Amino acid sequence: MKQSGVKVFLNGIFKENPVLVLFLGMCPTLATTSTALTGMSMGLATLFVLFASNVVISILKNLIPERITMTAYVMIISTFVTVAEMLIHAYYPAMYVSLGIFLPLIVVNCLILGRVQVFASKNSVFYSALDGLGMGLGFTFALTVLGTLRELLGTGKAFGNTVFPEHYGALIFVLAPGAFITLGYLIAVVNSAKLRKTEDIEDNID
Amino acid sequence: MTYILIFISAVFVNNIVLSQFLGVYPILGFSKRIDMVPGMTGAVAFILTISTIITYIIQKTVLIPYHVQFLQTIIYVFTIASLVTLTDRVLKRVSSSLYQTLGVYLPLITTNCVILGVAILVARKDLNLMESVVFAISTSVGFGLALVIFAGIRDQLSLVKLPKSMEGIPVALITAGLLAMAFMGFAGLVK
Amino acid sequence: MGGIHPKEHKLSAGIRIQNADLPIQAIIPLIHYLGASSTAVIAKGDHVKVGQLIGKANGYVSANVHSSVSGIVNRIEGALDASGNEVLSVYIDVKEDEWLETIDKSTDIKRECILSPSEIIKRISESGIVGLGGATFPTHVKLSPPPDKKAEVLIINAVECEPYLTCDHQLMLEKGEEIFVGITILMKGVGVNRAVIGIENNKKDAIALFQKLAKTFEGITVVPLKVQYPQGGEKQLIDAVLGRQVPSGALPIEVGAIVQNVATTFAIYEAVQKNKPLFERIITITGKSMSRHGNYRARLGTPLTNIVEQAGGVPPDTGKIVAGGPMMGRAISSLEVAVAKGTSGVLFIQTLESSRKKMQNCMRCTQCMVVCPMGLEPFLLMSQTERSMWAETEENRIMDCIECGCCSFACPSNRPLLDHIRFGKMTVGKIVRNRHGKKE
Amino acid sequence: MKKVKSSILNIVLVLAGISAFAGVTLASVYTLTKDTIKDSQTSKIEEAVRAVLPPYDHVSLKPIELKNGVETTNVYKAYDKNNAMVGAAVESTSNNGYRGTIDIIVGFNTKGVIMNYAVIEQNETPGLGAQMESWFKTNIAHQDIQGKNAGTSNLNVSKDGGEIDGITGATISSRAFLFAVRNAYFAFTSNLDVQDQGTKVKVDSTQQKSSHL
Amino acid sequence: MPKLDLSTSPHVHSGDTVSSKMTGVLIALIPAYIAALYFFGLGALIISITAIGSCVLFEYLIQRFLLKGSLSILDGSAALTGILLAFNLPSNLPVWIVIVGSFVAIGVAKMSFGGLGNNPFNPALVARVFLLISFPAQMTSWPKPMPWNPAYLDAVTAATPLAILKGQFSEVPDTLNLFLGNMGGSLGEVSALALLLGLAYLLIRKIITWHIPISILLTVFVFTGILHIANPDAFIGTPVFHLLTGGLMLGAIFMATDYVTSPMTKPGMLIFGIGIGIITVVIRVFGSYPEGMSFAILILNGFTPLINKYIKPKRFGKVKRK
Repeated sequence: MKQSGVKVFLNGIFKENPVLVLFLGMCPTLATTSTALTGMSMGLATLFVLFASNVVISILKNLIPERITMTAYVMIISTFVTVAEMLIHAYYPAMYVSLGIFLPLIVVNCLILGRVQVFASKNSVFYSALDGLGMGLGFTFALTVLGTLRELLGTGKAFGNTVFPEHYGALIFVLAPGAFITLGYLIAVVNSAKLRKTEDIEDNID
Repeated sequence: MTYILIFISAVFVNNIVLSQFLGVYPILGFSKRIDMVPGMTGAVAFILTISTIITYIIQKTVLIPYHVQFLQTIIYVFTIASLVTLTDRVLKRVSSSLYQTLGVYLPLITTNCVILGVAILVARKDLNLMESVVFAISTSVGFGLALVIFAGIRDQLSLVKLPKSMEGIPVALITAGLLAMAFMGFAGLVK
Repeated sequence: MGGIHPKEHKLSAGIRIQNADLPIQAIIPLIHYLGASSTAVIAKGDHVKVGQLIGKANGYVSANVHSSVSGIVNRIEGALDASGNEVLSVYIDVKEDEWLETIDKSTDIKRECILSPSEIIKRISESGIVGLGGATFPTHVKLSPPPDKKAEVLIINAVECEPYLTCDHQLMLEKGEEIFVGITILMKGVGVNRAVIGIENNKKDAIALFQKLAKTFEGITVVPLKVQYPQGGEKQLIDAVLGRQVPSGALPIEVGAIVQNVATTFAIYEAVQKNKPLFERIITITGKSMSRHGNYRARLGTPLTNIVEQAGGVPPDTGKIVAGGPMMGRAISSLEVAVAKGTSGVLFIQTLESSRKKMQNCMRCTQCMVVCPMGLEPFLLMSQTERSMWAETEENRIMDCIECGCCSFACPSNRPLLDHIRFGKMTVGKIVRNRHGKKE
Repeated sequence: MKKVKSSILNIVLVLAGISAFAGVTLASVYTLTKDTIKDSQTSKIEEAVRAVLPPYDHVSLKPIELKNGVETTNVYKAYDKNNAMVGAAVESTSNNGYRGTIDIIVGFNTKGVIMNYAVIEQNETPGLGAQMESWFKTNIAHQDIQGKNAGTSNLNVSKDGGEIDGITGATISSRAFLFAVRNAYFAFTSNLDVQDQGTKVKVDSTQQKSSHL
Repeated sequence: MPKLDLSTSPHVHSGDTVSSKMTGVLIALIPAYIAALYFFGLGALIISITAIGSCVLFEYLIQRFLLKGSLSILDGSAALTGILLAFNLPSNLPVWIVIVGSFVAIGVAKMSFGGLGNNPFNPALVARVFLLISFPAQMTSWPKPMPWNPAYLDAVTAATPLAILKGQFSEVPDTLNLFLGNMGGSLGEVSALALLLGLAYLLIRKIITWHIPISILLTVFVFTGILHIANPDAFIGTPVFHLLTGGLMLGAIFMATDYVTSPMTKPGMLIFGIGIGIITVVIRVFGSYPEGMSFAILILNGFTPLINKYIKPKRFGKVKRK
C-alpha cells in the first residue's frame, strides 16, 4: 500500500476529522470544552495517548496473537492513559480537577481504539505515528475550536482573555446545553460545506 | 432519604447523559428505534450494577490498602471488559430469551463510557456500597429516560423534512441541548 | 365520533323530480363500479326493449344489467365511466320507448307482497339492484349474510349527508309510501321484524312524512339524526342509530345490522311489486353558479351532457365537474360520461373553490384526527405513506379508512391527506392480500 | 513478517511482555510524579486559608464556640516567624441562601480588615447567586468587601441600608453571603484573645505569592 | 369548455388556514397585551415590537438565505412566537437581549428543524429559558407595575410574588391585585383576568380544547393545596396564590397548548397537563428557579412524541357491543 505521509497526516485534521466528520469521542468533546483551554488540554492528552498507542501497537502488531488483540490493545492504551493522568495530576493540578473523570475515560474514547484497530494494526510505525499525530491534532483542533466558541459566546473570553465584556456573554454556552447546541451547529456547518462540495461536483457533471 | 436524593439527582438533576455527557454515543447513534430502548437500558443497568459492585470491592480491598490507586483506570477497564465478555457467554448458555433481549446490546456496552464513568465516580464520591448500588441503578434509569425521550423525538423527526445540513447528528445534538436546557429546571432539587 | 359539518348547499332541495329526456343513444355500462363485469347477452343489431336483460351477472359479486331504453344495439365496446376507467358498455340507438310487457307501469301503490323471502332475494338479484348510495354493491349479496350470522335489525340509510345532493330527499318526499312498502319487503326478505330509518335533521319535511307513515307500518321507527358528514357511511350510521360499532375489518352483520339506502329500497319496491328491474335512478344536477338546479329521473346510460343541457347547460366559471357529492364524488373530464347505477348527481364547482391551495407543513393541530370518523391519525398515515412505511401504516389501521375526505376537508395546511392515504391503502391492501394468499 | 500464532504459550508470553511494559512504565512515571502529586493534593480548605490570609509562617487550627453557644466554627490563626499573629481565616456558614447553605472562609488581619474570602460551598443559581465567588472581590462600584474593616463598616446590602452592592438579581444570596461575613467577624472578635500556637501547616512560599494579596 | 380540474375528492375545503388559526390565537392575546401596556407602559411596547419584528425578520432571512425554501412568514406563526416571547420577558429587558431571544426562538428552536410543525420544543419557551439561564440577572429583575409607565430601562424594579415567597417576606400583594395583575412579572403573565378572557375566546372559537389548560391549573391547585394543608409553615403559598402568580396562566393557556408541541389525543393532553402541573410545583417549591412553568412545559414537550406514540385516538370499532 503506497500512501503519502502528508496525506495520512492531513486526513485526520480535515477530511476525516474525528469529531466533526466521524463523530468519534463525543463524550469528552462535549464535557471538556467549557473553555478553550480545557478543550485544548483534553485534546492534547488524547493526542498523546493516541500517538503513543499507535506507535507501540504498530511496532508490536505482528507479535500479538489474533485472539488477544483487543486485550493487548486495551492494556497498552490504558497504560498510556494512566501515564497522562499522572503527569497532568503532577504538573497541572488545576487541569486535573477541571478534566475530572474524563481524563481516565480517554480509555473508552472510541477514537483511540478505532484508530488502533483500523490503522496502527495494519500500517508501519512511520505512518501510524503520522496517523496518530494527524488524528490527535484533528481532535485537538475540533475541541479547541468548540472550547473557544463556547468560552467566547458564554463569557466573552478566549483562552481567558476578554474579547467583549462578560456582561454580554450568554452563560448557557458554558453549561451543558450550550455544549450540545454549539457542537450541533459546528457539525451542521461542516455538513453544509460538504453538501455544497457534492453539489458542485454534480453541477460539473451536468 | 439519602437513597431517594441519590435517585432524584441521578435521574433528573444530574442526568448522566444530559448533564454529565456520559453515554452520549448511544443516544446519538442507537436511539432510532424505540423498541431497542428497554433492552439497551436493561443491559446497561445489569452491567452497570454488577461492575459498580465489583469495582467497589476492588477499590476497597486492593487499590486503597496497597496504595495503588494509580492503577484504577487500567484495572477497572479490565474488570468491565471481562464482565461484559463473561455475561455474554453466560447469557448465551443459560437463557436464549434473555440473550435475545439483553445480550445483543452487550457488545455496544464495552465502549460505553457510562460504565467506567460510574465506577470512577463512585470511587471519587466515596459512596458506600449500598449508595453505590442505588447510584448505579438510578444512573441506568436516568440513561433509560434520556434514551426513551430521545427515541421518541427522533421517531417524530423522522417523519418531517429537516434542513439537509441538519439531518442526523446535528439535529440530534440540538435536540439534546434543548432537552438538557429543560432539565436544568430541576437544578437545586438536590444539593 | 369525528365528522364534520360542511356548508350544506342543498340548493336543489324541494325541486320536484322531473324526467330526463331520453337520449338519442344510450351507453349502458356492463359494470357499475364494483364487482365483476356482467356478460353481454345481446349482440350488435339486436332490438331491445326497456327492462330487457342485456348483461348477465358473472359470479357472486356481480349484478345483472338491463336495458334502459328501447332500440337497436349499435355496438358493444369500451366507454369512459365517471372514474375515468374504460368499461365495456352497450351502445343502443334509441327508438320509441317500448317497455317489457311484464313491467307494471301504473303508479298505484301495491302494499301486499306475496313472495317468499327467498323469492324476494331472487327477484332483487334478477332485477340487477345494487346499492344506490354510491358504493353500488350488489344488494342480493348484502341481503344474504353467512349462515352463522343472524340479522336483527334493518337500517334504512336516509341520511344523504353529502352537501348539495338532494336526490334521496326528493325521492322520500315523493315516494314515501312506496319506500315504506319496500322496507317491509326487505324485512320479510331478511327475516327481521325491526327496521330503523335514519334521517338527518336538515330534512324536516321528510322526517314529518316518515313519522306519519311509520304509524301505519309495524316495526318501523324513524330516528332523526343531527347533521353530520359522513353519517351516511354504513358503519357511522349503525353507530349513530344503534350505538354499536362494527369492528375493524368486519361487515355490519357482525353487529346484527343490514343497511340499505333509501333509494335502493325504492328500487326494491319497484322490482318486487312492479316487476321493474333497475334501469333508472334519480340524479341531482347542481352547483353554486347553476341557474336551474334540479332532481332528474334519468335512464341509465344517458350521457350526462343530455341532462345538463336540459338543466340549462354548463354554468359559467366551472373549474371542476364532479360526479357525485363534493366529498366523495369523482371529478370527471367530460360530460360524455353516461349515468350509471351509482351516479347520484352532477356538481359544478367554481374555479376559485376547485383550485387546490398551496400545501403547508403539518402543524399538528389535530384537526384531521378530530374529524376522522374512524379514529385514525390521517397526518401520520400520510407521512408514513410518503416514506413507504407500510408496516407502520397497517399498524395504524390505514385499512379502516373509509375515504370520506373529512381530513383533507378540515386540514388548515391544505395537505392532500386523503390522496396519500388512498395510495397507502392500495399498497397495504396488496400486501395484506399477498400475505393471505401465501397462508392459504 | 508473519503474524504470531495464537498458541497458549505465545499468548502468555505476549501478555506477560505487555504487562511488564505497562508495569515498568507506570511504576517509573508513578515514582517520578508521586511527590509532586502529593504536594498538590493539599486540601481545599488549606488552599482557601492560604488564599485569604496575608503572608504567614504557620497557622493554628482551632474550632471555637460562638457566644450564643449554638454553633461552632473553625478559626485558623496565622502567625509570622516570631509567633506574632498576622490575621485569621474564619469559616462561616449561612443557611439563608436561595437554595440552602452557603459556606465561606473569610480572612481578617489583626485589625479586623477583610483581606480576602473564598467560597467553599454554595448552591446558588448559576449566573446569579453563584456570582458570589467573585462578585464581592471585584472592585466595581460598591461591590468589593476587601479592605473594609468589618468592625466599622455596615456590611449589609445597599437595599437594606448597608454599604455593599448586592449581586444584581440575587438579593437573597447577597444577604446570606453578607450575613456569613458578619458572622465570621463575630467569631473572629470573640476569639481574638485566645492564644494558641496550634498545629503547624506547611506553607509553600510560591503559592503564597499567588494569593490575592 | 375550460380546462377541468381532475383532482381527487374531497372537492371542497373548510376554509380553515394556518393563518386563520394563528390569527385566532393573536386575537385571544389582545386582553393580556392591553394589560401589559397598562401595567408596564413604554417598556412593554418596545419589547413586544422588537420581539415580533425580529422574529419575523429572522424567519424571513433564514428561509430566504439559509433554507432557500418557500417563504411562510405571512402565516402569522413567527409573529405569534414573537408576541409570546415578549409576554415571557420582563419589560425592562435591553433590546439586544430580546433580539438574541428572537434569534434563538426562530433560528434554533424552529428553523433548525425545518420550520413550523417540525419543532419538538415550543420556540418562545426555548428562547425564554435560554435567556433565563444565559442572562439571569437581567431576566429576573422585574419592573414595578405602574399605569402607563413611560420609563423603560430605568423602571423601578420589584420582586415577583414567587421570588418573595422564596425569600420569605410578607409583602405579597392581596388576591385581588394578583388576579388583576398588579404585581411584578413578565409582560404578559401578570393579569390572570386578561389571560382567562383569552382562554374563553380560544375555547369558544374552538381553537383549543379545555384539556391542557384545565388539567394544568387543576393539578397545580390540588398539589399545592395538599402541600399547604400538610404543612402551612413550610409551604406558605396557598393554592390560589400559586394559580395567580408567575407564568402559570400564560403557560397553561397559551404556551402548553401550542399545537406543534403538545399531544394530539385528549387523554394524552390530560397526561401532558398533569405532568406540567406536577413539575411546575416541584420546581417552584423545591428547586432553585423561582418559576418552573417554562421548564415543565419544555420537559413535557420532550415527552410529547412518546405520548403520541402510545396514546392513540379511540379507534372506531374498538368499543364492545352494547
